[in-house]
Formats: sequence, structure tokens, C-alpha cells
Amino acid sequence: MISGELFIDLLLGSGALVTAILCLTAKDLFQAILLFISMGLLVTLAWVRLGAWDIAIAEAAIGAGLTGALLIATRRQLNQ
Amino acid sequence: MPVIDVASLLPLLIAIPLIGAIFSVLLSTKYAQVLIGLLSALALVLVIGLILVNLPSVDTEFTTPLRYVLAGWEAPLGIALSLDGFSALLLSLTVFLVTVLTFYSAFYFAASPARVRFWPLWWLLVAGINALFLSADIFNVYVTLEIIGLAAVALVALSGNKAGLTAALRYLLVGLLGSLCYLLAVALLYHVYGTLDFAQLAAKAESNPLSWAALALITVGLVLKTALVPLHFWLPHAHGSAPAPVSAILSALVVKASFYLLVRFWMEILAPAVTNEALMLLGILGGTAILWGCVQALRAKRLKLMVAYSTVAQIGYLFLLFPLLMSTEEASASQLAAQQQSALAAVSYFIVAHACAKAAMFIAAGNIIHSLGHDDIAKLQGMAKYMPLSLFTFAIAGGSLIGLPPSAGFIAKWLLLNVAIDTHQWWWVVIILTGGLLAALAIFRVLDQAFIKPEQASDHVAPDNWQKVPVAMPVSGLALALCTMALGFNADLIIDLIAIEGGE
Amino acid sequence: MTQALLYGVFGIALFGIGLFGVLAIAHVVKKILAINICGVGVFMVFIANASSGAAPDFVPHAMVLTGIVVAVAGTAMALSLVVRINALEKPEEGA
Amino acid sequence: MMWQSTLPLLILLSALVSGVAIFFVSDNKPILRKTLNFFGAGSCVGLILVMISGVYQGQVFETRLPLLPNMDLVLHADALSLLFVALSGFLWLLTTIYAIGYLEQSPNRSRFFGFFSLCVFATIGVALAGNLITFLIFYELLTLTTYPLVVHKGNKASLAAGRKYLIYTMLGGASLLAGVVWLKALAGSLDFTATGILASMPHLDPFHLKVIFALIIIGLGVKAALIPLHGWLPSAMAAPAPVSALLHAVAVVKAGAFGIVRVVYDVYGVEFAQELGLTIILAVMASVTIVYGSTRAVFQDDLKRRLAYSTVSQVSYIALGTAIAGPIATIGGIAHLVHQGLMKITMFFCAGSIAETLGVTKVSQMNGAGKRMPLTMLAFSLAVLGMIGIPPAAGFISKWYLGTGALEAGFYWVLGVLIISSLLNATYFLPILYAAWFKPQQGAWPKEKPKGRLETHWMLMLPPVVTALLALSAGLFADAQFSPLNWVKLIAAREYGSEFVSILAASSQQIPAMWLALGAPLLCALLLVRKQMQQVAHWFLPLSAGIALLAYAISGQGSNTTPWLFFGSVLTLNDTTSTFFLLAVSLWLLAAVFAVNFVKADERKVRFCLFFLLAMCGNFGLVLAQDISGFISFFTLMSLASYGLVVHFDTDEAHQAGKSYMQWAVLGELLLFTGLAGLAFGSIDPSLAGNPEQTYPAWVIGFLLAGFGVKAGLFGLHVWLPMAHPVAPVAASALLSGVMVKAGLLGWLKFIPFGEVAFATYGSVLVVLGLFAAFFGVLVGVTQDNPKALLAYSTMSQMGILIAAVGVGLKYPELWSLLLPAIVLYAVHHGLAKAALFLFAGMNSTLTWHKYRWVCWLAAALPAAALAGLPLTSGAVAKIALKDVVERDLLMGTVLPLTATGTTWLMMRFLQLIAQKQPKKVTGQPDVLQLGAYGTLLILVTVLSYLISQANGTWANHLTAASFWSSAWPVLLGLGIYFITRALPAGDINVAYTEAGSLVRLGAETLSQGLKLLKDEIENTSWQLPQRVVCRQARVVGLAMAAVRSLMTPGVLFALLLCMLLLAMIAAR
Amino acid sequence: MFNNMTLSDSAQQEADLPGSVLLIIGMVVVAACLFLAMSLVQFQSTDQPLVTLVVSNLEQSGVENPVTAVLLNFRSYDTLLEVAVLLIVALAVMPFSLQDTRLPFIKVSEPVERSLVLEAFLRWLLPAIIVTSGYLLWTGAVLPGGAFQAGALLAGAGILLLLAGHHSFNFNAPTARLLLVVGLAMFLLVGAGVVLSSGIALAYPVAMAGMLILVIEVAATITIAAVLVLLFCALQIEPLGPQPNRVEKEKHS
Repeated sequence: MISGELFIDLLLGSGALVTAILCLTAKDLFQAILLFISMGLLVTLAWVRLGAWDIAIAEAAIGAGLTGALLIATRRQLNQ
Repeated sequence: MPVIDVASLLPLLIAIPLIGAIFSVLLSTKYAQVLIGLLSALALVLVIGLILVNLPSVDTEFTTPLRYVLAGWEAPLGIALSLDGFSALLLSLTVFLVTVLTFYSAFYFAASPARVRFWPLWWLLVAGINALFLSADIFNVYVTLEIIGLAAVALVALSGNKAGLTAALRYLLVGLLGSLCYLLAVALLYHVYGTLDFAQLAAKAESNPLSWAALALITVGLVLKTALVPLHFWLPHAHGSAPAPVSAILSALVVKASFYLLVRFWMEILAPAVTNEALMLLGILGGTAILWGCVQALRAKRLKLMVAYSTVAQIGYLFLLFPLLMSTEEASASQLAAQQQSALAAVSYFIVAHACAKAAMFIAAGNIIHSLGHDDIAKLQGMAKYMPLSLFTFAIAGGSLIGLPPSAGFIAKWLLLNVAIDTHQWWWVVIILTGGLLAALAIFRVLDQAFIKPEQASDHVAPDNWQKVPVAMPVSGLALALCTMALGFNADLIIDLIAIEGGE
Repeated sequence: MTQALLYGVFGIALFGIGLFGVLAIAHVVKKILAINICGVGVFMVFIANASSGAAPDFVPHAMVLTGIVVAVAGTAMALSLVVRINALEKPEEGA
Repeated sequence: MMWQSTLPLLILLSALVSGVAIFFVSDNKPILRKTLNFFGAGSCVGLILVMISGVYQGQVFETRLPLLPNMDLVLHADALSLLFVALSGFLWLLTTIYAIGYLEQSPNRSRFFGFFSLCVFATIGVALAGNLITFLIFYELLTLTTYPLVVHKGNKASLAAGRKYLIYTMLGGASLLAGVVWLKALAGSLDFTATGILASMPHLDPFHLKVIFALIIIGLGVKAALIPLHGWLPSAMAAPAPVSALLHAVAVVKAGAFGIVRVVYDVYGVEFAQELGLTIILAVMASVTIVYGSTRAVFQDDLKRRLAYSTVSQVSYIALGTAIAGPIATIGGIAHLVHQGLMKITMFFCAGSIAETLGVTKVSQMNGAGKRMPLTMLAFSLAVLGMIGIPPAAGFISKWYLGTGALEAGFYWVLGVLIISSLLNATYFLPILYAAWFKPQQGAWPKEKPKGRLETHWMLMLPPVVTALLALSAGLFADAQFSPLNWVKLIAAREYGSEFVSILAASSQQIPAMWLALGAPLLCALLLVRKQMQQVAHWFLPLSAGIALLAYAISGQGSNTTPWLFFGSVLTLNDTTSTFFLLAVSLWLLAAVFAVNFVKADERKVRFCLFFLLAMCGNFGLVLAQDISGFISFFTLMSLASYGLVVHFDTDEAHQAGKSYMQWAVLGELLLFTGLAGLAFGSIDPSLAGNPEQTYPAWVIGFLLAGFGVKAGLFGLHVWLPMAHPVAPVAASALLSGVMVKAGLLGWLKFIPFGEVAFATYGSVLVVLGLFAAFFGVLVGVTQDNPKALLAYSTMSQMGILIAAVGVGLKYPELWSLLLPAIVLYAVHHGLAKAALFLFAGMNSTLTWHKYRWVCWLAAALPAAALAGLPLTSGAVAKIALKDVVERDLLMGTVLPLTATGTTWLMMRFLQLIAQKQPKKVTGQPDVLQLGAYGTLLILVTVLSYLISQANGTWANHLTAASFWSSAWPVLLGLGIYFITRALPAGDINVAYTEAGSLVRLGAETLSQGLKLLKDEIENTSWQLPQRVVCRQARVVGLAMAAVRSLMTPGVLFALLLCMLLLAMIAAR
Repeated sequence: MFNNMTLSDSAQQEADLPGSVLLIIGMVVVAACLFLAMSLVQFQSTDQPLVTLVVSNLEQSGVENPVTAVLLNFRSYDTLLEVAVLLIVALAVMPFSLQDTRLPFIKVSEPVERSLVLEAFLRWLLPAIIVTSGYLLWTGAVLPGGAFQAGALLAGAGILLLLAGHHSFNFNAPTARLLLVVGLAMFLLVGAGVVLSSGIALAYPVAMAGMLILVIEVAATITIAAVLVLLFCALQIEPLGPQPNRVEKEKHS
């Protein structure tokens, strides 16, 4: 019997997995980057669930945010 | 009795290059950077000299490694630095090579704008290498690996051309992937044993699936970074495209750093999880690497590429260490320890020999590129006349790589062959000797070209864009080459150093 | 199955997806993405293991924090290389 | 002592430092570079001398540097290493001089000399290495340092050669490394010790040791050019001459050979290696290499390539000596290390000089080179003769010891190898000498440098002359205290733990004056070098013979013992030798006097004088020499010098005869070598002492008989004789037939134990052959139109009688005491009479027949009658003396009187020819000197034999009617035959006889003709077939055929003999 | 494996690996992951000694947030090296030019196109972000947050500024260099300085620990922010100073 909390965890985790897969299979690079950022946000949530607040903040700011910004900037360069 | 507390000198080995890097960033004029470089090198030499001089000898009390607990927090909470014979050897080697290469780079980059970035990156790389050899903490090792990896990539990218950048990118991705594999293993190990310290892990380690998994991940990750066949694909281009001093340090030290970690893990930290089959597998890969690397070196069209492939082959020799560690049923524990010790001694010698020789070789190749503007082997005809010193350097270093006496390479091979025969693994003898022969073919292919008299009379003058190199450049290469020869005359010093048992 | 274990397995799965991506995908930027996914997977294993006990273990948290910074540094470096290669590859377009 | 532990290192450093320093000298500073060069080489030699003297005083020199755990870098000076070090150091000095001259204007000299010194450094290291790993280190270093020298020219050929060299040596190095590592794992530190280190470790697996041995030998064999690892050596000829010289003589090939010596002796221990069955394999390998290398050399036209293949062959002597595993063979092998070095370096020096001065690189271009560059070619010739193994040159010494050693070890087949090799050596070397000295120059030299005061740059000339002289003295003074041979004996003593001291008992009665007899001709020959002396050269001939006569006159019987000459020389005057000496000295003197005016006017005066004097010296020496080596040395000197006399007139006929003479002479030498080696072995083996049956095995006697038989004109081996004797100048013909031919006889008398052991079979064979020859000579002789040719056949016939007499002596030892004087008497008689006839034949055209018809007839008839054995002549005396003794033998007793019939017939024919050739008109005055000489000879002919038989007290016997009749009827019969045959049409029969003669002579030649046909067939086929492989095979076969053909009869005959011998020996077991 | 690298979407198909190879790679990866997961599941975690160690030593660390304590005290060495990593990346991506060394760090210029909304937004947002990051830094000692988070936030401000188009940064300026190294330098300075009092590198005296950590964190924040901005700038080739490859390009055209 899966408890409610565990269910959320399961949801978050599989959400991250799915977005990761989608990210890698996406045809369009921009799409992939967006999916990557959303995966980062899902993972941030997961880490909040695990009580790792520092990490969550850092992931949101750096892992998802900054990396996302860099990726988008790169894409712009590539498409020029 | 040591006059000073040797252990307290250890952090200096990391701090000095970092300070050098900081000042190189801040003071970007040419002479300031060179001065900083030389001063840092000098300081490093002083420190390592003090350490070596005060290192207690193996027969007295120095049976456990030196240890320096950083920040005052003992492991598992904090991080410690430790130094045993093996790492002391590698550190000395690093300092020595860095000193020579610093001197060389001062001339190599004299006219290049790339020097502004080169110097700080150089010192950061050195800091990373030193930190790795001193580290006694598996997570800290991850950080040092990243420092080394990123700095190396940045240095490779200095060449600025497309081939160099592509090679750098590939190198970077490989490095990142390898580091992540390693990091996952760290996660598993920490999960299982609750500590990150080498010694504590070694004490706690046992043979269980997670240990195996961790060892496998570590091995894959580090083998990727060490460029063992079949994961060597990134190396030739990365080493072949970088500026000469960078190629030199990459081949001489950077690949050795990850190899050093492999040895640490297989021989000490996770020794209980090691099986004979796994050792043999690594050995077979090593053997393949020897042959493959040599064959590729034979086929290479560019000089530096050839030298880089030769590195692939030489890495193969290093991995012959592993099958030679195998225990046999009849051997007692003490016999096994002695056998492993001699195998390690052989491979350490190999590391030293290869490092010096390869650095010398890249310097020679760098000089040739510097003056000719290319390193196409087929167009090196008559080089012997124009650049005798560089060619001589190349020849001596080549002799060492082939394993011709009297050179460090010969001693290394000799030791390795001895162990192979002692452990009744004669097939390695065949491979080692074949590798030597193939290497000889590759090296002499170059020398042959260099001795050819240019056919037409008009070729008698130097090639068009001939540029004279400052004499210091070939001389520093020659110094290294002569070192490989000098090391071939007395192996006792190094072997005694290795005999200082670490860990366990 | 506990929460920690669940996330641990997810972490490994993420690592696997990333690994496959690195090996299989040709596009460099996506390779970089895949490596980042790998990294996230590893971090997740760290954090999951850290919370397997009664109280959370903060040492892995610190390590992951370091890891994240290193990862973004590596990513940035890779991307900058990509951009530079791209600029060299298409000189006429860039000018 | 500090200096003792640093001296080896200093020697090394002297080469290293100068080498390194030279690299930094700019090409524009030759003075500085030369100074450095000489400083290095000089100090090296100096230090080596210091070390040698130290070792003599019993000091131990060893440098030990830690290298690896339990493994030191050891430089150790023992006798063996000193030998090699001294050789290297000394030859380095010479080569440096040479190289400076050779490379005077070429680029990259600093590089060249730098590597050159480093190469020597490595060689010295190899020599001084005290354990296997040190050896390995320097051995590999040698590879590296020679590579730049090989590719020095930088052209395609040299690069290809360099590549080949590297591939071979690297493979070898790997194999060696594997072997050494393995051995180290089994046996530890591998320090060289005198009797081997492995022998004392019984627990080792023999199979492993065998495999290791194979690995090591492969490694060393590459440098030592053992087959099939020799491929690099001929290609490496692309290097400059000094490099080739050093490579071949010292550095590379010797390092390999030296290594083999070290491994077999000081690592495995020779006895242990023998137990493992390793030495026999090595011996076979070495033997195959020896034969193969020589065979290939025969077909090389490029001089340096020929020398290179010669090296392949010669270096394996060292390995062979090592592998034979006996102390004597060891001496031979190691001595060859030095000897071959000296000789081969000389050859390469000379080849380089010729190429540099004249642009000649091919053998076919060398015609007449001897006239242009006499000193160089002289040095070359000395080296070549030594290499062939002509005694007493250095090569002979090594071969001698090898042969004896092989017998000692029971390796009989090794003798065969040595002989085949020597034969091949002669085949490929002698034509060079022939071309250089006896052929006229054809056209301009390819690239001649302007001739200065000297024939070439002095730096190119000095080194080969020095090395050639050294090679010569190494053989000449083989047993001197500081000779290489003596040094090597020390080494062998160390390895086998025994002593080899040759003890010669000093004779009570010294005859120092006899040195004068030998020294005078040599001294005169030496004086010929000076231009002024050449003008009066013709007086040297009688002068030196006269001195010899004087010396004989003041010497009593006794002997001279000279331990340092040859292997210890003994010169003896006793009854037999006195007689022969007297015969020889008087004939030489008379012939010399006879020749004075002829020589004076001759255009090849100097050459004639030189050869005449040398032959004289040889003849005197061989008569006196009582020891094997001395005898054979003088014997060879005489044989070779006579060649110059035979070909003197430079006509085609003369050259043809000379060629045949030389072939047979060489063959004879080889047979003698074999026989004497066997003899020497029998005499030194203490276990055989006092047992003549075993001291003189039958095969030894067989070889001696055959060997001396060549010179004595034993039937079947006589072919050269009728060709050579007539073509020479008269004086020389007289000597050849009168006295030199007796050398063979004398050899028998000296070395076959007549009167001790019976050899019935040999005896019968000799009797049959001798008697057959006696008649055969007559039958062929009477068909001749040339009186000198007739006389030559007569010689053959007369020698047949002597040979038959010797055969009787072999059959009946108990007769010997009576037979010996008879034989000597007969020999003396024949010598005098035959010489007189020859002189007369030569004088005939200048005689004033119409004035002094009867005097002339008398002068001609007297010796003829004596030869025919007319009663009361010396001939009759000699024959009767002989007949009395040999009557015991049925055949001999019956047939001997009949020989006189033949001789009479022959002599009548001679007189007829003389009469036919009477000059119608005499131009110029008769030569007083000739007349005087002839007159003296006549007196001697008539008186001397009478005096001798008078002394014997047999004179009265001759005066009885019975004896008168017994000697008269054959003569009458002969006269009858003469007058009957005279009626027959002359001339046609001549052809028939000649044909018959050649048929008998050359059953073997038919064979070679057949082979030639076969070869032609194959060659033709090969041209039509495009496939390279087929061509190659066909070429090899063709070349083999050519080889056989070029050896012609001697070769085939020799092969047959050898086969028979082998069969005999196999059957005996 | 890594030889198939492409930059553009269009070339992706060609450079992809064949299906069979992909299948093999996939199977291997899945198998490896399964093994890892299985061994992880099977393993029964026992104790975590560090949990108690961290808590028990927290008081002496000078901060109350355990993560910050680990980062900047217990394992401060790792963090030191991490700052070095950032410096490496900064150097690697830094557009370098010797001429720019004398120009100021921040250059104000007229943007090509002005976005009034963005400008107004920035005027409000920037100070807020700076204050927030200061807060994050400050509370990092107690609550989640710290140098990295603060630095990232600050960097965000910088990037916004950049995007607005009024300002551009010149990282070759001496000031910029100082900003890039100040974190590492301060860390080293403090780490070495404490040797005077405690005798051990990086071992802060308990009394001063909090203050020293804050000093380091401030410096680190500045560096992190600078580096992150630099990273962003590096990917925006156009707005920055002349690149070496651009100079070449100009030569060509």
C-alpha cells in the first residue's frame, strides 16, 4: 500500500524521469532546453521533499536557472 | 629525526600554485607572469626538497604515511592530506616537470597573447595535480579531478583553432562523464561505509555488491580519464592539438593522476573487492593498448599525433600493473605483498620514465612546430641539420620510450619484465617486447626522415618560414631527456621511495 | 520501499538516462544536457542516501552543493567551446 | 684502492666525454675537433695501458655502481675484457686518424665524430661489462650510437641500410632482453664468473635454460651476423668506410661475438653448456654461417660487399671456437677476435682508400691497383693472406687452434668446415690480389684524385699499414709474451682452470749464424723499397745466397730455439737437413749467379728480385725448421713467392700456369693444415704420448702425404707442375724443379714417423703412384717440343721414383735407416742434374755451338746422362743405392731399373730438342756468369754424388761388372726405344699423348664441364622465366655452379678426398 | 562514441549511431543501472556516524546551518578548491584582449533598442535582488542559503543589467580581475592566516569562526557572481569586446 507521501515522491521522481527522457528525445533544441529546466524544477521539488533546502535553492538558482539561461544563450548563438 | 614537521609543509604544495595563479591573473604583463611563474616553481622546488630531505627513510619509522589534517577536523568529518612513498614520488615528479616546463613555457609563450590566460590556468592545473596526489579523501579527489580536467581543457583550448577546440570539447565531455561516474561511486561508498577518508575506507571495505559497483564505476570513470584502450579515443587529438608545454604536462602527469587514483583504489581502498578476473581484464586492456597505441603511432602523419598515440601505448604498460598484482594459491601473504610491491615499483618507474621522456618529446615536437610551423612527419627531411638539439632530445626520449638502455624506460621495462616472469605471466613479456619493437619503428620513422639529405640543392637552405627558436627551448627539452638517461643509471633512489608503504 | 530508496533508484535511473544520452546522441548541446541529467541523477543518489537515516546527513548536502557548482562550471565551459567552434565553423555567417 | 675502482669508469668516460664534447664543436673548427678526437682516443689508450700493466701485477679493477635492487652496474677488468678493450681502444685511435683523412671535406663532421666516439664508448662498455645486465645496456647503446653512423650519408641506400640494421638489432635486442630478464629471474645477479654461474645452480630447469640460451644467442647472433640473422651486415656497407671498418672489425659484430663468448663461458659455463647440448647447436650454426658467408662472398663484385660477407663468415669463427668447448678451440676463437679485427679493419681501410683515391669500388675495376697504390695494396694483401689462413699470418693462428681444438673435442667435421671456408676465402680473395698486382691497368681510374708525393693522403695510408703489420706480427710472433695469442691462453686457462705453457727445451748447440741465412734474403727484399737499391737489385740475389752459404759453412750441427717466433720456432741442422740445405743453398747461389744478367735487363726486375728472395728465404727456412708452424710458414712463403716467379713473363700461358699453380698450392696448404693440425693434436695430447699408432692416426698421415704430395708432384696432384715449371724464367725453373719440388719430400721426411709405424696401404699406394708417374712422365715428356716442358715432365717422373721409394719406407719401417740416405742421395742427385739441364736449356740459345760443338754437347749430355743413370754417373750411384734397399719390395725392385730406360729415352729426346734449337747465329757475347754457374753445377753433378757415395763406402760396388750391367741395360734399352720412336712421325703423337694426359688428369674436369653445361642450361632458363623467385633460385644454383667451376679440379678433387676421408672415419667407428 | 559530435539540428540524423549499436548501448546501460539499483536496494543502511558528528561539532563551527558548517568549516578545503574551479572556468571562457586591460570594468553606452518596461523593471528589481542576496548570504549561517545562492542571485542581477543593454562588462579590466580572484584570495588568506593562531591551515579559532566564515563568504559571493556573469557574457559574443577569432574574420573579409 503506497502512502500519500510516497505517492507524491513517486510522482515527482517519475516526472523527472519522463521530462529527462523527453528532453533527450526532443527534436527541437529549444524544447529540449525547456524540458531540461522543468526537470530541474521537478528535481528541486524532490529535494525539498528530502529536506535538502540548501540544495534545492542552489539547484533552482544555479542548476536549473543559470544553466537554463546559459543554454538558451548558446542556442541563440547557434541559430544566428 | 626530522628537523621540522614535514607534514605541515604539505598544504604549501597546493597553496603555492594557487597563489601563483592569483597573481598571474592580477598582474598580466609578460615579465610579471614569467617572474611569478619562476618564483612559484622555485618555491615548489624548495618545499618538495625540504619534504624529501626530511622524509624518514623506509627502514626507520616511516612505515605509515605522513598525514596533515586540514582545518583541524579529523576524518570522517574533515579532510586530511597524506603522503606516502608513491605519492611523494609523483609529487616530486610533478614539481620537477613543472619547473622545467615553466621555464620552457616562459619562452614558448613569450610572443603569444595566449600567455595571459596560460599562466593562471597553468598554476591552477598544477595546484589540482598536487592536491590530487596529496588528497586522502575520496570526495576531495573528485574536486581535484575536476580542477585538473577543466584546467586541462582550458589549456588545450588555448590553441584557438577548430581542431584544438573540438578536441578540447571532446576532452571536456569525457572528463565530465568520467568524473560523474566517479562521483556516483563516491555516493555509493559513502552510503555504505559512512566515511570518505582513504584509510578509514580501506579499513572498513569489504567485498559486497555495492563495493563492486563502486569499484566498477570508479574504474570506468578513471579509465576514461586515463585513456586506456578502448576509451582512449579522445586523447590523441587533445594531446596532439594543445600547445607543447600543455601536451607535455597532459601526457606526463594528467593521465597519470587518474591512474594514480586507480592504483590507490585497487591496491588499497577497495582491495577486498578486487578479483583476479578483474585484474586480468585490466591487464588485457593494457596489453591491447600497448599494441594498438604503437600501431597507431606508426600510422600517424603528424609528429605530435604520433607522440600522443605513443602515450596511449605507454598507458597500456601502466595497466600491466594490475594482472601482476594477482595472488596465486601457493603464494603466502608476505610473498604476495613483496610481489605487489615490486610490481608497483616497476610501474612507478614507468610513470617517471614516461613522464620525463614524453615531456621531452613534446618539447622537441613543440620546437619543431615553433620553427617550421608544421609537424608533418613527411616534411621533416633534413631536420637533423637545422635542429640537432631538438632531434637529439627526441631521439633520447624515444630511446627511453622504446626501452633501450641506458634509460629510465629500460629500467622500468626491466622491472616490469622481472615481475612478469616472477609471476609466471610470460605472455606479458612478449607483449612488452613487441610493444618496444613497434615503438622503435615509430620513433625511427621520424629519425629516418630527419637524417635524409634534402634531395634538391635548393632545399639546402632552411625551409621557408624557418624561425629560430631561443636556445633555452631545446635546452630544457634536452635537460629532461638527459634526466631520463640519468634515471637509467640508478634506480635505487626511486625504488626505495616507493617502498615506503602507504595506507593499509 | 522507503522514500530514500525510491529516490535512490530514481537517481540511478536518471544517471542511466543521461549516460545513454551522452553515448547515443550526436548533438553536442544535447550531449551536454545529458551529462547534466547524469549529474542530477548522481546528486539525487547522494541526497536520497543522506536522508535514509533518522536525521538528514548534511555532509552529502554540502558535497552536492559543491557538485552543482562544478557541474554548472563544466557546462558553461562546454557551451562556450560550442559557441566558439560554431563561430569558427560559420565564419561568413558570423561576420 | 680508489683508482682501481675508478679506472674502468675513466676509460669509459674518456670516450664519452670526448664524444659529447665533439657534438658541440662547430664544423668550421677542425683543429679543435681533431684535438678532442685525439685527446679522447689517446687518453683512452693510455688508460688501457695503465690497466693492463695493473692487471699484470695482479690488481683487480672493478667499478660497481648501484643500478637496481640486487643489480649493480659493474665494470670489471678481467683478461678477456682487457683483450677486447685494448683492441677497441687501439683501433679507435687508428680509425680516428683514418676517418679524419677520409672525411676531410664532407659535411656534418662533428656529428659523425661525436657518434663515432660514443660508439667506441659503448663498445668499451660492452667489453668491460661485469655482468649480463651491464652488458645488455651497453650492447643496446651500441645499436643506438651506430645508427646515426650508418645513415650518415643521408641518401636512400644508407637510410634503407639503417632501417634494416635497426630492425634486425631491435629484434635481437628484444630477444636478448627477454633472455636476460628470464635468466635473472632464475639465477639472480648474473655477474660474469670464470667458470660460469649457472653450473653451480643445479635446481634450474634445463629446458628453461635452453630456451633462454636460444633467446640470448638470437640476440647476440644478430650483431655477430650468425645466419639467418646476418642480413643487415652487407647492407650496412652504405656507411662511410671508417664506419664499416669499425663496425666490422671491432664495434658491432665483435660485440655480438664477444657476447657469445661471455654467455657461454662466464654465464653458462662451457661444460654446463655442453651438458645441456647447447654448444653443438651453436657450433653447427656457426659452421653454416662460415660456409654460407664465404660462398656468398665469392659472388660479390662490390669490394665492400665482398668484405662484408667475408665478415659474416669470419666472425663465426669466434662463435665456433667458443662452441667447440675445448681449451684449444677457445684459444683459437678468442684469438680470432683480435686477429680478425686487425685484418678486417685493414681491408676496410684499404677498400676505403681505394674508393676515395681512385673511385674504385668494384673488384672488377681493380686491375693494376697495386702499381698505383703499392703500400695500400700491400697492406691489403697481407690482410687477405692472413684471412685465408696462410701461415704464419694471424688468421692461420686462429684457424690452427680452432682445428686442433676441434680435434681435441672430437668435432672432426669442423676441420672440414675450416677447410671449405679457407678454400672459399682463397677463391674470393686471391683474384683480388691477382687483379691488383698482376693485371695491367685498364683505362683511367673512375675518379682519381691527383697524385701527390704519396700514393694517397697519409692519414688514409698510415692506419692500414700499421694494422697490417700488427696482423702480421700477431701471427709471426704468436708465442711472444705480449702477443694476443698468449693473452688468450691466459683467458682459456682461467676458463678451464688449467695451464698452457709451451715448453721448448733449449738446445745445447745454438747455430745463430743460420739466422743470417734466413735474414739475408729478407733484408735484401726489404731494401728493395728504396729506389737506389733497386738499381743494384740483381746483385742481391747471389749476395744473399752467398751469405747463406757462408752461414752454413761456419755453423756446425745444432738448433736454434726461439720461443717467441711462431708457436716457438726450432731451426735445426742435422744430417738430413744439412744435406738438403747444402743442396738448396748451392742451387740458389748458382741459379742466382746465372740469373744476374737476365735480371739486370729485365723490365720487371724488382718484382722478380722480391719474389726470388722471398722464395729463397722460404726454402732455406723450411729446410731448417723443425717445428710444425715454422716449417709450414716457410713452406708457404716459398710456395706463394714462387707464384711470382711462375707468372714472371706475364704471358697468358704464364698466367694460366700460375693460376693452376696457385690453386694447387692453396689446396696443398689446406690438406697440410688438416694433417698438421691432426699431428699437432696428437703430439700435445699427453694421454697419447709414447703410443705412435695413436699419435699418428692414419688419416693424419693421409693428409700429410697428400698435402706434401701436391708440392712433390704426387701423381694425381701433379697437374700444376708441368705447366708451371717451364713458363718461369730459367733460373727459377731450375730452382723449382731442382730444389723447391723437394720441399714436399722434405716435409714427409720431417713429419711422417718413418721407421716407427708401418702404413702398408699408403706405402703401396705411393709405390704404385710413384712408379706410374715415373713412366707417365716419360711418356708425356717425350711428346713435348719445348725442352723445358720436357724437363718438367722428367721432374715428375723422377719425383715419382722418389715417391715410390718413400712408399717403400712406409711399408717397411725396418728398412728406413738404410732407405733414408738413399733417398737423400737420390734427391740431391736429381736436384743438381735437373737444375743443370734447365740452366742449359736456358743457355742454349746463347751458346756458340759452331765454335765449341763438342764442349757444348758434353755440357748438355753430362747431366742428361747422370739423370738417365748411365754407369759411373751420380745417377747410377743414386739408383743403385736405392735399388739395394728397395729390392725387398717386389714391384719396386722389378720396375725401378726400367725407369732408367724411360729416363734415357726422355733425355735423348731432350738432346734432340736441344740440337734442333741450336741457334744458327749467336747474337752477342755468351754470358760469363751463366757459363760460370753452369760449369760449377756440372762439377757438382759429377763430383758431389761421388763424394757422398764414397763417404758411404758404396763406391766400390759400382765398379763391379754386375752392377755396371745392371745399370747399363736399361739405358741401352732406352736408347733403343728412342731410336725406334724417332722413326715414327713426330708431332701427331704429341697431340694424342697430351689428350691422354689431360684425360687422366681431369676426369674431374669432365664433371665440372658437365656442371657448367647444367649451369648454362639453368641460366638460360632463368632469363626466359620472368618470375623473380625462379630467377633468384636459378641464380643461386648458377652461382654455386660457377663456384664449383672456379675451383675446378682442385676443388672437386678435394671434395672427393674429403668424402672419402669422412667415409673412412665413419667406417672406422 | 564521442567522435559523433554535431552542432546543428539538421546534421543530427546523419551523425546518429546505427540502431543496433544504440540497442547494445542501451542494454548495457540498463543492465548496469539494474545492477546498481539492485545492490542499492539490497543494502541495509546501518549507521551514519557523520550525522551525529556534524551536530555535535556544530557549535564549534561558528555557524548554525549545518550545510554551511560543512562547506566552510569542516570541509572548507573542498570549497576552496571549488572556488578555484570557478576561477578556471572564468579564465577559460574569458574573452581576453590586451588592449582592454586599461578600459573600465563597466561601460555605459546607448543601447541599440531601448525597452522602457525592462528599464523600469530593472530600476526596481536590481536593488531588491542585491538586498536579497545579501540577506541570503547573511542567513546562510543559520538557515538554508549562503554564498552560492547569494552569488547566483547577484549574478542574475548582473545578467539583467546586461540584458537591458545600457551596460557592458569588460572582464579584462583590473577591477574585474580582482573580482574574479577575490574569493580564492580571501579564502587562501584566511586559511593561511589562521595558522598563526591555531597552527593548522584553515582551522579557525572558535571565537572568530563566524566572522571569518562571513568574510570568506562575502568574497566568495562576489567572485561567484562575477564568474557567473562572465559565463553568461561569454556566450554573448556580439555585445562584448573584440574576440580573437573575430579579428581574424575581419582580416579575411
